[in-house]
Amino acid sequence: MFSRILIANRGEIALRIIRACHELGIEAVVVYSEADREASYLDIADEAVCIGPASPAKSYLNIPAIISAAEITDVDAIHPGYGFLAENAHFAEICNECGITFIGPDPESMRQLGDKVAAREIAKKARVPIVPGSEGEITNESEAVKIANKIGYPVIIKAAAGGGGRGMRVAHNDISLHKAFGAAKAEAEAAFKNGTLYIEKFIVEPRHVEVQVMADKSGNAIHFYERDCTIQRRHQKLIEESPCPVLDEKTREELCKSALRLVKEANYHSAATVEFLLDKDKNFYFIEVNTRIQVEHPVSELVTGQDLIKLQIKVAAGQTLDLRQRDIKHTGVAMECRINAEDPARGYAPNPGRVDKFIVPGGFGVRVDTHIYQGAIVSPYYDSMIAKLIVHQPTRQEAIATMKRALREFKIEPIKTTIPGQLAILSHNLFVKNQVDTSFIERHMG
Amino acid sequence: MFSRILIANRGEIALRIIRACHELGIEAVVVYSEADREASYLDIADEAVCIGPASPAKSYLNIPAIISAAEITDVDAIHPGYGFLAENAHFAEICNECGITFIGPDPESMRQLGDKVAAREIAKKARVPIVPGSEGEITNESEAVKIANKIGYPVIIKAAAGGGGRGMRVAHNDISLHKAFGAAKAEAEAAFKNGTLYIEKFIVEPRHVEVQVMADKSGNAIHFYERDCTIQRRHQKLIEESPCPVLDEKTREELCKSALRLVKEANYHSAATVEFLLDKDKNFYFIEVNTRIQVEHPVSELVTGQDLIKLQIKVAAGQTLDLRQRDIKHTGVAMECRINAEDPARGYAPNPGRVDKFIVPGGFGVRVDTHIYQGAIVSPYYDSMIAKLIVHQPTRQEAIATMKRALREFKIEPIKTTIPGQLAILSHNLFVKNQVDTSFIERHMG
Amino acid sequence: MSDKNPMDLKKVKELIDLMKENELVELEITDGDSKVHLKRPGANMPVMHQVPMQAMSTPTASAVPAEPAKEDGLIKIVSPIVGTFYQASSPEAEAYAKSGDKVDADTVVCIIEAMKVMNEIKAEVSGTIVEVCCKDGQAVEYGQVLFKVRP
Amino acid sequence: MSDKNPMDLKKVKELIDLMKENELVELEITDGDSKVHLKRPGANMPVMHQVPMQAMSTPTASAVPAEPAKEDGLIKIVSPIVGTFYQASSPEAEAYAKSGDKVDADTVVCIIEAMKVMNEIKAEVSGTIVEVCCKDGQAVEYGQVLFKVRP
Repeated sequence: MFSRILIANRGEIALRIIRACHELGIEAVVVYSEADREASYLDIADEAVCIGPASPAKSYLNIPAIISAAEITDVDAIHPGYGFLAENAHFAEICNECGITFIGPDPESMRQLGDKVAAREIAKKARVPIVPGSEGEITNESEAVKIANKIGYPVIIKAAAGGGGRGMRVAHNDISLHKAFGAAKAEAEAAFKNGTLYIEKFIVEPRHVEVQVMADKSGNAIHFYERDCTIQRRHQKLIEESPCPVLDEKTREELCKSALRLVKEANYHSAATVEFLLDKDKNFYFIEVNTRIQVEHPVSELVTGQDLIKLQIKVAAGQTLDLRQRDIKHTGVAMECRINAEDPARGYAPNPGRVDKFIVPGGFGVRVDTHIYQGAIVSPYYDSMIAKLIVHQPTRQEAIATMKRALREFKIEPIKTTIPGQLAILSHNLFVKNQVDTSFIERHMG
Repeated sequence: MFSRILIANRGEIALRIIRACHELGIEAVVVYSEADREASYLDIADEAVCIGPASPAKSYLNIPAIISAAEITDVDAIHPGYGFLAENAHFAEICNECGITFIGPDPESMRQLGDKVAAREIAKKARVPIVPGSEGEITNESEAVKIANKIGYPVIIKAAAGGGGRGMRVAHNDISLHKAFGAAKAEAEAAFKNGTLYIEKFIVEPRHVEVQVMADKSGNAIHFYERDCTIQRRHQKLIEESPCPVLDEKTREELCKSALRLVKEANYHSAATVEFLLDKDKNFYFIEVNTRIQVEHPVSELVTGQDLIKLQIKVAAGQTLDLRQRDIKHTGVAMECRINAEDPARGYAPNPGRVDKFIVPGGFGVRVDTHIYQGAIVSPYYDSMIAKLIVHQPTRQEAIATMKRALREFKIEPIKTTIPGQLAILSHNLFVKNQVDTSFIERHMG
Repeated sequence: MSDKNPMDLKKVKELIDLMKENELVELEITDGDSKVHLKRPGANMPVMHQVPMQAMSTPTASAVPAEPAKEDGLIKIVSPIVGTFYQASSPEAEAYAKSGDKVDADTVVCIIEAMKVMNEIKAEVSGTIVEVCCKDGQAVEYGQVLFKVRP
Repeated sequence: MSDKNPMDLKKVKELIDLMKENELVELEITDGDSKVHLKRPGANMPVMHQVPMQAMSTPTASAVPAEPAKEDGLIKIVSPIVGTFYQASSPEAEAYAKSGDKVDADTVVCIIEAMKVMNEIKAEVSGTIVEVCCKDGQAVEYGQVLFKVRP
């Protein structure tokens, strides 16, 4: 097992990983930028190294600085968390070259699954249903139109290297397709230095459902059931829950088994999330694989009682999973709200600043993951998530009740947060009745 | 079901009950003394009524003030929490006379089980093993000596109306018994205005094990397994856990079933804790029943996933338990540390004052129940408990690891707390190896 | 206060008793060029206690209901118990105290019902009622202001 | 009060007894130009915790490493990267900069090794080295002080 791990990240996930390390008896080294000098988790870590100024490019994305920090602190592994360098295959390669274990998949499988076109191929090999669309990239508009007419409108154009919704366009007919194609290409080139596009059937009123998977280096893979992340705003998740409230047991088992087939086909190890779209008729279609631990992983931890970060570290150290699929039981309902320093009343505009009042909710069925404390400063340099509030109850109705009382208890002043928006969603008839799709926020919470 | 409940208590348990009420859709009214005017849970409650000055006798023990508050706020029930009036049968009677439901047992069963001599009789009827001793009260020393010689030394003298260790004396021979008898009688009269004593075999190196029970008004009773509260300092619990780490399945089942037989024999309803001593040979002996919800109830909530306060409110409202015993599953290991504002380095002297820094631990497997916040004042007028830290993990070893990292994370400044003492206990070889008894602290942590 | 000699110990004793009954920690009465200023530690406050002033004063500061409001120099008559406020002994009867009425320490100014018991509340101060702060039948909590009196 | 001498010790003693009996911590009686003011311990308790929390020093404050330290007027040369500090190009070679050496902006003062690359660090300021703050082979983080220079 590792004796020292460097955490190449910040905020709540850095703290989350420190906790897992300490519970495993591993020393935790954190790197930090000058903007995070006052972060309270620096005191909890066994060592903290300043790697640069606030700007992410000069600190948390600064590979030489992070590798140097790993070398001078003599760690044997690096955990990238999520975001920043978590899905940067080049960084993973450098770690390996320097003899430092990258706590994540091999660079090859990261690249392979990171490329949506390649990922579709693997999905097909693994007999995992995919959204009908172009076989591989599309070079010109006329080809796009041909395929669009074959699979039928509406269609969606996506960047092969894309993510977070950038380079995405929906077209409902030939004319709009012509417009969309050029725009998507330009956006993709700007965002990813890669204009490769592909096209697929646009699923109407879908739910976003993803399966949590963990695979070791000996070819064992188990799943931790699904999460429903349908409540999104501009492709940013606001509320996640498990189980998916509209899935029947049979579909659910097929879904989870598909995810396992896919990661095994890719000879994948470490934590992964396999994302699907679920249409009105409960057909699911593979979209993509996230080759990292995700923000919402605690939802699956609460319903299974398994610590995913600890497992991820163990398998990275070469241990074989000591859990069989039958050991992973799903109990009750878990739900997560991401509390962001954003003002719902002002179009979710970021609202950084000093936190003068911070009273965290607690009690039965409540888990809070946060790096913020009273007196902390929410930095404008990084993403605006300041806390994750996760609840666990026997039923969905009780989970919603607990989430609402916990959100009302959560005192964060004077900065504005997403809490009022989330309270509105939790009280919305369609959410309570499970009649939402990924467009819910835009349509009903505008 | 109730529509409004008045909470006749303060601190973390008041907040705990507010949370349960709100999750059940019930309005919560809290009463407070002038010393608690700044408590943050007053804002969370639907209404707050000042009932008197800081002195408990003039506020939280002031029955007329509390009943008046209940009348002017028009509540239909009163939850007494623990301590203060929770086991005051007279108060329960007054509530009932005023047409306000007392959330707890009937005054009769409270009196019956509150009297240790009467409780022993019920235990015998219910075929629950009891510590061999005097049948009923002892009037004079010679009688005491006779019984002591019959059951064999060492023996312990207890006050029939006692609690918290007051009026207790151990005697190892006739001479010490003579001394102990007078002292215990005097202490009992002073503390409880009742000098009635009884005598029983003193169990050497016992563990303190208690069973959590919930009974409805239709005669249904279920248990939530046991808690081990062996780690005590002067009869004050410092660490509680479930399951009891030394119990085999068979003994455990007998223990829990004995507790159920006892409460059924007493026609008891509401929450109760049946306390036992467990000797080295795994024989258990009934000691007493606590006719209230207890400080350590969250330990049982974490291993069973059941909200005991919600259940207690439901059965008080006359609902029959919708849970069968087979629905109550015990999963993993839960452990609680009571964080008190006491200085372990100075004989656990109370250390009240203003809290200038308060950073609460969180993350996987961690639950915190606290009414304290950064800027709050720990009042010198009431008990010194400022937080309950409860962890849940698949194994005891993991639970200890999580508790240790959480205790280290918990920043409370400048007041001194029991945290260093608890960290020392958790690292102690005997605790880790389950080789402790109720004298552990005195013997090894002096 | 020129008519009442401020050095009169009996008077000062009365004021101190008033402070204690109402758990005041400070009392100051100014009248023209005469002034009496008294201070006690917070009610039940262990004097040896090392809790800093701010800490202790937070709960007790709000526990000084009868401290004269500097801006108007008025004394507040506060409720000593939780209950229901009644201005008169019965709906027909006349109010015990109305604005403008002169009262002294023993004047009954209202009734507070608690647990079906009618408790007569005395002014405990002498002066003129300038404001009745509660409505008939209103619920009042401990320490709530009932009347404002000009000494 | 002019008719009664406020310095009348008997009267003052009585007042003190009154204070003690009733645990007053302060007593003040003024009448016209006469005034008695008595205080007992416990009147002024320590007022702590008025300073806002240290945590609130802005996080960028420490991000201005080259700012001359007020107290000594020295300029700090800080590490622009994370790595290992070397005073010389090789164990045999002489140190780039020692205490007392004159340096200017382009003077190489040390080497910091990061990822097997030797990075020459220039003074960026001119003056005299008064202190070498790191040992040869020591690990340094971003912004860590390497040298102190008197301009």
